[in-house]
Amino acid sequence: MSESPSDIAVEAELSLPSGLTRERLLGAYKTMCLSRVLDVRIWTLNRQGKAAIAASAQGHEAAQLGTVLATDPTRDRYLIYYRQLTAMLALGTTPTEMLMQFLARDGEILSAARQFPLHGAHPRVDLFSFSNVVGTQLPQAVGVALADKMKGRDAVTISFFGDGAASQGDCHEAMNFAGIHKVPVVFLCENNRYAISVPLEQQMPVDSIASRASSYGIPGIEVDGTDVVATYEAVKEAVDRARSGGGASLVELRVERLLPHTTDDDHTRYRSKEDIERIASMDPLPITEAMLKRQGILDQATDDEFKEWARREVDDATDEAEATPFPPVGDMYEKVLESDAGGNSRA
Amino acid sequence: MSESPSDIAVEAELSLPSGLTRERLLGAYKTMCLSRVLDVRIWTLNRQGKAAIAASAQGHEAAQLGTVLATDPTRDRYLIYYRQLTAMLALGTTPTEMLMQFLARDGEILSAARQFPLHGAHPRVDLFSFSNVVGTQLPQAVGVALADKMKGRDAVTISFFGDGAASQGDCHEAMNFAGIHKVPVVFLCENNRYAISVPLEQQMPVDSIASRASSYGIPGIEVDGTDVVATYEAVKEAVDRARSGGGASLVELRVERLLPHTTDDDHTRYRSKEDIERIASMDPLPITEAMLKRQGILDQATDDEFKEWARREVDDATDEAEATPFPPVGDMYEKVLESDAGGNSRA
Amino acid sequence: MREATLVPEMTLIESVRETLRMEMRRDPDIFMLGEDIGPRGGVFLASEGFVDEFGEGRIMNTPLAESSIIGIALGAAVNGMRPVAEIQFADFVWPAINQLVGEAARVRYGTNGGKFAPMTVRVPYGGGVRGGLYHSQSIEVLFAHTPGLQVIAPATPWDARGLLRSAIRSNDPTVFLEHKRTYRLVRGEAPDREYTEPIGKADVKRAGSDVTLVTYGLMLHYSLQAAEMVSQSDGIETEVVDLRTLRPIDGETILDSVSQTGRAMIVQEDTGAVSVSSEVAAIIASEGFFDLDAPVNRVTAPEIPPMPFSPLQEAEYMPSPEKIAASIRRLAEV
Amino acid sequence: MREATLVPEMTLIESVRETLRMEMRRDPDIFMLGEDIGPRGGVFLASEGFVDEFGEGRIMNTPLAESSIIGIALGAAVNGMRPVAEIQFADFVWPAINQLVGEAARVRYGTNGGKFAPMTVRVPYGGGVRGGLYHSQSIEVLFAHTPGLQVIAPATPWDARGLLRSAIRSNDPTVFLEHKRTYRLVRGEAPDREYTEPIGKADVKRAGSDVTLVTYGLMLHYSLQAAEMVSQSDGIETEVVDLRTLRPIDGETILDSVSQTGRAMIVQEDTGAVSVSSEVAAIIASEGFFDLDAPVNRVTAPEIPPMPFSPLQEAEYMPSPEKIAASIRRLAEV
Ligand SMILES: Cc1ncc(C[n+]2csc(CCOP(=O)(O)OP(=O)(O)O)c2C)c(N)n1
Ligand SMILES: Cc1ncc(C[n+]2csc(CCOP(=O)(O)OP(=O)(O)O)c2C)c(N)n1
Ligand SMILES: [Mg+2]
Ligand SMILES: [Mg+2]
Repeated sequence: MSESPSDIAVEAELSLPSGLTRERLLGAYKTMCLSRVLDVRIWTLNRQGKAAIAASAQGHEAAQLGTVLATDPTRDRYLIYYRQLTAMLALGTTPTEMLMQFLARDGEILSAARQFPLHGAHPRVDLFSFSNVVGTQLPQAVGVALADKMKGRDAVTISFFGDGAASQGDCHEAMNFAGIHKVPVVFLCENNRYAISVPLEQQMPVDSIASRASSYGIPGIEVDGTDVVATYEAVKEAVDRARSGGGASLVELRVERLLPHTTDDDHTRYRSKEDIERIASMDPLPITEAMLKRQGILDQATDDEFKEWARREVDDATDEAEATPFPPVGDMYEKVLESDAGGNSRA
Repeated sequence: MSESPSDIAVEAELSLPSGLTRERLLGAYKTMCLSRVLDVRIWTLNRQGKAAIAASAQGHEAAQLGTVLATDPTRDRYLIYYRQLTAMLALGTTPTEMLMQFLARDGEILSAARQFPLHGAHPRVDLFSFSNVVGTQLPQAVGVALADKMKGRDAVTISFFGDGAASQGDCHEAMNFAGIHKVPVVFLCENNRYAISVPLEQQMPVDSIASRASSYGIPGIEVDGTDVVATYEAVKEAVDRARSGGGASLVELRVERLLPHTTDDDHTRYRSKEDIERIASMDPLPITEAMLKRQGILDQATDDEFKEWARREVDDATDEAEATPFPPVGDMYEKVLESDAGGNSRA
Repeated sequence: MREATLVPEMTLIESVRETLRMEMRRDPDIFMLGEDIGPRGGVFLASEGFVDEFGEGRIMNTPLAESSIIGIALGAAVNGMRPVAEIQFADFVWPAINQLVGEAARVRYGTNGGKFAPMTVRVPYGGGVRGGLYHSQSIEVLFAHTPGLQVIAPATPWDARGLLRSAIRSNDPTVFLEHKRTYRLVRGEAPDREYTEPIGKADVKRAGSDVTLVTYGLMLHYSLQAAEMVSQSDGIETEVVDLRTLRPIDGETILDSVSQTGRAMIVQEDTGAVSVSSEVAAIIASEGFFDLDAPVNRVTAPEIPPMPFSPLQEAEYMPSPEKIAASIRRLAEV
Repeated sequence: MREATLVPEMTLIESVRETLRMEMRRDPDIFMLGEDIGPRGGVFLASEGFVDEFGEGRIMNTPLAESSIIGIALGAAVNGMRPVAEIQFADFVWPAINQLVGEAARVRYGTNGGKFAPMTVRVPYGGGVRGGLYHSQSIEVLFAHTPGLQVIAPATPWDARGLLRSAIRSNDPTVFLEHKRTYRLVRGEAPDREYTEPIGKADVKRAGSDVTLVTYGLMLHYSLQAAEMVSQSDGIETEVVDLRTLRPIDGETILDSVSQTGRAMIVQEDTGAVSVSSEVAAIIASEGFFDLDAPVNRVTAPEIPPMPFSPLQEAEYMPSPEKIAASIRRLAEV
């Protein structure tokens, strides 16, 4: 029996993992488009001297979308780090809200512009990042999940981290405890093979972070993080396991960091020209676009529409954020402690 | 072909691993006898109010002897913790020198009685333990071995640690670095299944610490630490590997801690009666004695002689140590920095 | 706060245990975690018998990994629990500093109040117990310096109970320092009810008009002894101010006392350079300067690592009642 | 120390890089380790080009694991090497505290001199760089408190070179604090030879008879500006003492100056409670009391976590030349 292209597409469609509809996939792609336009804009704002610093999610979009799709934002919890721009959009944060972080404007939702972008706590989703200190979120995530287990709640905690964080002692301690107490946490590693300039082979003597799961008695799986469906499937399995009392998992998403570490970095100092050229082929946007078109989920008109929409959204958001003033100076003295009586914030 | 008992003994003798002669084994057993008598004496001195604290090596003797036999004290380095009483004796520390540590006497060799027993640096062997903070010696050992590698010296560093230390972030970081840079270190875990009162299953979700070696790209092996020959063999292989440029290894020696954690502890609070009774059968002294007798290496007269000798040695050492005064008070102000000029030790 | 109905005398460690038990009974969101706190009851027996009453779910033995103890406590705290973590000895708090000072202290501020961390970290500290360099440390400096933390160091069973209760009920991270030497040495009574003592308030433990002596922890007891000695021998009356809280430091009570006496000294077990004693001296030098008749005097440990295992050297290291008394006399004579 | 033959002006970061390079060339036992110090040259380019000159064996990129960076440096130091470790930002030194304060600081003492640790830990610190809560911290307090450590905080290229050389050549663990804001802001000349500056000695950077101002790091420059402002506007002459070393603190130089001026203030970027400024005030209050004509004054950051990302709030957080000048005026008037 010979297969025509449309047969293949149908077959692929039929094999979508449970919970992942064509509509959700299309929506995810739309968010990816938005994320990319926003990401480029932020970089531009930095070059214009308006945004002090930014870490880009370019290259990580499919990984983050696949992950968020596999969770339930109404009850799950997300401990992020600085690179989860796409995840935040997928969780309903608006482009204006994102830009106000980078521009440190009054009303910034996560930390009132006290912190770097993507740090603080979200007012609508249980998403947070207390600090910029790499790896600290891992034991914290275990504690968050432990509290849910203690209270008998069916929330699952997603702890995002990078390959760099995997070298920290905190990573070992967190996974070990999670393994012992079977807490409902998913350790979600976006492995882009670099901690700033340090390549994977100088970070660890093994190829796979997921393989370390066996040290902690938890399942570990390595997935192509440019494949949104494969990511969804792996994370979904881990989330379901956690939710049903099966404890922790480690999911490693292999991605490429398409840009330098942050706007302060210049990766030509430490990456070869060939490598930089090669990773362009790992861009999850064209990969996802092609996949969706092959499957008949996306047509060119819709694609154009998405991209146009994303540009408008980001333009509007930029205007709105730039029109917003910085926070009142006096606000900085508040909320050190619940009660600042006793001289704690006396200048 | 039927085997008589003496045939078996000869066969066992012939199978002694290279470098381990009958004479060395007998000498090791003699040191084990000394260690045991000394260990008991120290406990008694504590109960008499003379020694502030002691951690016992009882149960760990064969593991430590097998380890030391596999190394070369004239060039290798030993980072110990508080439980390596037997290893210290095997490395030529005298019973008097050991007792002066416990009694905090003037001239105490490791730290001038500034520190707990078994802490400080040895004047004759490159053996040291800077602190009592569990796990800190692991990255330090990697640094020590790295220096040897950098200088092209063929020394091997043995880093002793317990199962408890395996949970520390420092353990992960140390093994990871050692794996990346192939430094000549042997991670030597004396796994007695308890960190004070916390049993192994509350410390980690896996059965074997050695199995974690794969996370660090290094060989890991689990050995019966009551078997001095098996221990020797495993450690020797690891030492040879390190010395010949093959990098780090993890050797896990399974032992039982026959006494409470320290003289301050009461293990009946957390170990069952049956468990405490059961572990008596894991005492490496009778195990080694029986093995040596079976092999025709030890006869009863020699055994009696060893034990009598050990008692005399320890009696004499006790007298000598007790007759020694405490260190002069003023000495405590010295050696904070190389030059204490500038007010660093001003009171 | 001092009242008629008192419970019988108990030791400081008993008062800690009693308070933990009562709070655990009161609030199911409280749980304890730490090394050996389960069947062993903690190495100082602060949780003796707890695992039988509250179960392993609320009395969690942890692996030997201090950073995760605090990190996990922090995560649980921001998610509705009220953890009480035990660091077995203060000397082992260093691996946990990142999670405590770097993270927990800034959660409320860094999220603009979006999250907060109602967690208590109990830390047995201090020397005079033949602990040598690694079981004797005073570790208060960094915590007392850090905005976002509360730091408590009670010296009596009364204060330990009232302040531990305040710490556990507080919605901010609190480091609760228990001096190991006081555990069994110090006995005292306390009100027979669920009272609290206010965080951030010092307490005048002895009235006096000649010299103000500011102190905390074990040194309170040595200072009170010294105050009696100089009162009897020289008629010098020392006002002894027990800080009780090291962050925030109660400048008001200190300055009030100095305004009466005109002479100030600080006694602490920790080494002096860049320490709590420095801050108290600085507060007095800047805000109480015109009340002062004499230099501010400090009695502290010498600038060497704390503290030798050798018993005579250990004794030399610690400020003693005699040394404190000599200092009071010298200060009164200036 | 000030001499005729000077190398041309360079920035502070250039002076650090230059000194590291010269020391690396001089002594093959020196090696560097840290995150991104290899081909990237460090995030501040302190080791730019080093990997080409010295190779990967001496310029080691490490995994992202600060505790092991210091622990490994320590192990190598006691075994014949002279490691220079870089902590990428001061804010990330907390995971390494156990190895640095708990271990390295006590190696010599705890082994009665049997081992010692000739290691330097370079720590870029401080704010004013839009770094927010986790790229702006001043972390000197704990180090300055710890016996067994040396703590250096230079403010000029001259001092950075002379003191970094002293640190690397010292046989004790030294924390070398480089203020990030000074890296490119501050330029200066230096002697054209391998000179050292002494650890533990403050330096009078401006002479003056009215007020003694003690400071260090970036605040030296703001203080010098402030001193010029009040000199021109009010004729007040401020003596500016640059501590340069935070452990040990050079009390003598401070007290000498105060004995001339009778008025003392401290300016620091860090928060005030239990800090270096507290110690300086305490030294003056106890040893310089009779020279004082006015209360000791402190200009520090407010007691909130350092420091907001928002630019206006960041500016408000940092002591500015204007604020310092106002303080000098107030103090001179008392
Ligand atoms: C404890 C700590 N050390 C160093 C840094 C500086 N730093 C920021 S991001 C980073 C690399 C992180 O790499 P990775 O975890 O792989 O995340 P990625 O940026 O690649 O997504 C480093 C070293 C930090 N923030 N925290
Ligand atoms: C960092 C740290 N935490 C806690 C302690 C207190 N403590 C001393 S020994 C010990 C247990 C160590 O267990 P293990 O490593 O298995 O060694 P063992 O005593 O069983 O030989 C503990 C918790 C310590 N010394 N250091
Ligand atoms: Mg990465
Ligand atoms: Mg053990």
